[in-house]
Amino acid sequence: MPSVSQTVRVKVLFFGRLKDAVGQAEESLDISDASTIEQLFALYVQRIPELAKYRSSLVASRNQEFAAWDSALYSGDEVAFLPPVSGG
Amino acid sequence: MPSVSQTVRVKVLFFGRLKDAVGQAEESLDISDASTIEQLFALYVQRIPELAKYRSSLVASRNQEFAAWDSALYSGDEVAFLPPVSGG
Amino acid sequence: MTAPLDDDIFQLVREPIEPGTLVGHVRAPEDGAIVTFDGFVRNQSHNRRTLYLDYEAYEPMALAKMREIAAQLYEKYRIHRVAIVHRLGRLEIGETSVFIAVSAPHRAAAFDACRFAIDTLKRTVPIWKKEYFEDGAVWADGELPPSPVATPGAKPAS
Amino acid sequence: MTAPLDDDIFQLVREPIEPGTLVGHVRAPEDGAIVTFDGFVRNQSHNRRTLYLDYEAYEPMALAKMREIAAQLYEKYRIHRVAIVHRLGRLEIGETSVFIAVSAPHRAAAFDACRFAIDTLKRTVPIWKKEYFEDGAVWADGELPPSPVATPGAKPAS
Repeated sequence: MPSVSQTVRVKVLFFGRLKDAVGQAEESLDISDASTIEQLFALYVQRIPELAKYRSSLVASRNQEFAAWDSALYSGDEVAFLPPVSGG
Repeated sequence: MPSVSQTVRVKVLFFGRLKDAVGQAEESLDISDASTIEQLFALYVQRIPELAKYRSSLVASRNQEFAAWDSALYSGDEVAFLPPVSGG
Repeated sequence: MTAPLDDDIFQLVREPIEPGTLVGHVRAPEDGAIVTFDGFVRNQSHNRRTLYLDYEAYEPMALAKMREIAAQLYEKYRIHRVAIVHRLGRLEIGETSVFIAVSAPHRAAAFDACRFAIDTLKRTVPIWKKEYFEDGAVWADGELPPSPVATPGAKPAS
Repeated sequence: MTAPLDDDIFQLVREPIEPGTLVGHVRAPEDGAIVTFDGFVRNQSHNRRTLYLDYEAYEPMALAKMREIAAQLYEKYRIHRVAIVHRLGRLEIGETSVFIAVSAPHRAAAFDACRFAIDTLKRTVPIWKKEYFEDGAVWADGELPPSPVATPGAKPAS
């Protein structure tokens, strides 16, 4: 059998100014298994180039916990891109 | 005319444990003009010897302001003897 | 910051304290933060079960000292308004004895000022607490206010 | 001190916050002090007149982070109970956006814990505020939560 990159489905959430820039609050996306959060964000930058300027002011979460950008993603993961928080 | 020590009337207030020890909350008293607060307290110790033990744990006030024990008292002054405060 | 003491609240009361009224008084649209301190009667003291407390004050001096605390707050912190209320008489377990509310544009000043206010009140405002236990009553140990050591201007010029 | 988080309150609400209810919840006879922080909508931001605000949250994560804050409070301070409530949606000038109440046997712990709670909330809880002015709306500048730099255990063993 040929070796193919397996794809998995993840849920992606956007908040605040990033939600406005992306134009939606969430979507489900098929990505290569074990892609990193960084690679996932790069997919969105390909789609919406202006997102690149937000990268340095974002933190990421994986399954509702802050996560490093090199975290790998697996089937069913929930990823969110979080602008600076301003609650309170 | 003979030189006599002039007496003046002051109001004296007692609070907390000191009020209990003296048995009253306030009285008006005639003392020599320009007596100090220390001398006034000594008059009360003469009357009620057990008051001596409170001396080191008291502060005094004159006309509703904390006052040094060597403050002189004049006619109409209001003096209070204040145990450690425990409000709050 | 100037001291709008006329808009502030300083009270000694014999009825239950109502925090909502006091907070509403210090609250203004130009503020963003209110910090409150609510001190109330604990059910025990030094491992003895408290039945109730009785508070007394040297009332005019206590009110003057509360105003002095507020004046210090305005000197030290960028705050908007202050309310300081102490209850007197008999208080049952759980009832509020002292309530302080401070409003400010920003939270750091509100926290600092509220804490300074209660810490200073406990050292300088002439109020006393008698604690009633099952086997008797005692005046609570307290803090000795700082006593002046000199008497500037105590004696008349004549 | 162990963490009685089950008795604590962590809420994201869309109706006005009622401080009295929250304070009543954290209040207990063995306590002596409650410190509250009330954050509410100021009428201006950077010298522009604010019309209203709109708050949104990553709700399940925000609630989890609020519980984490409380767990830290119990580790660091001798407190009794905590309530942390944040409002979402449209808020008018003067309305409370966040309310925190902490009860404790003694006041120092209550002050320290309440302040730690709001300071940490503002850095770590995923909530965002959009400010509406007469000439437009902007997402408020905020604080970037600390980002993990490593990914321990992120990859499966297989």
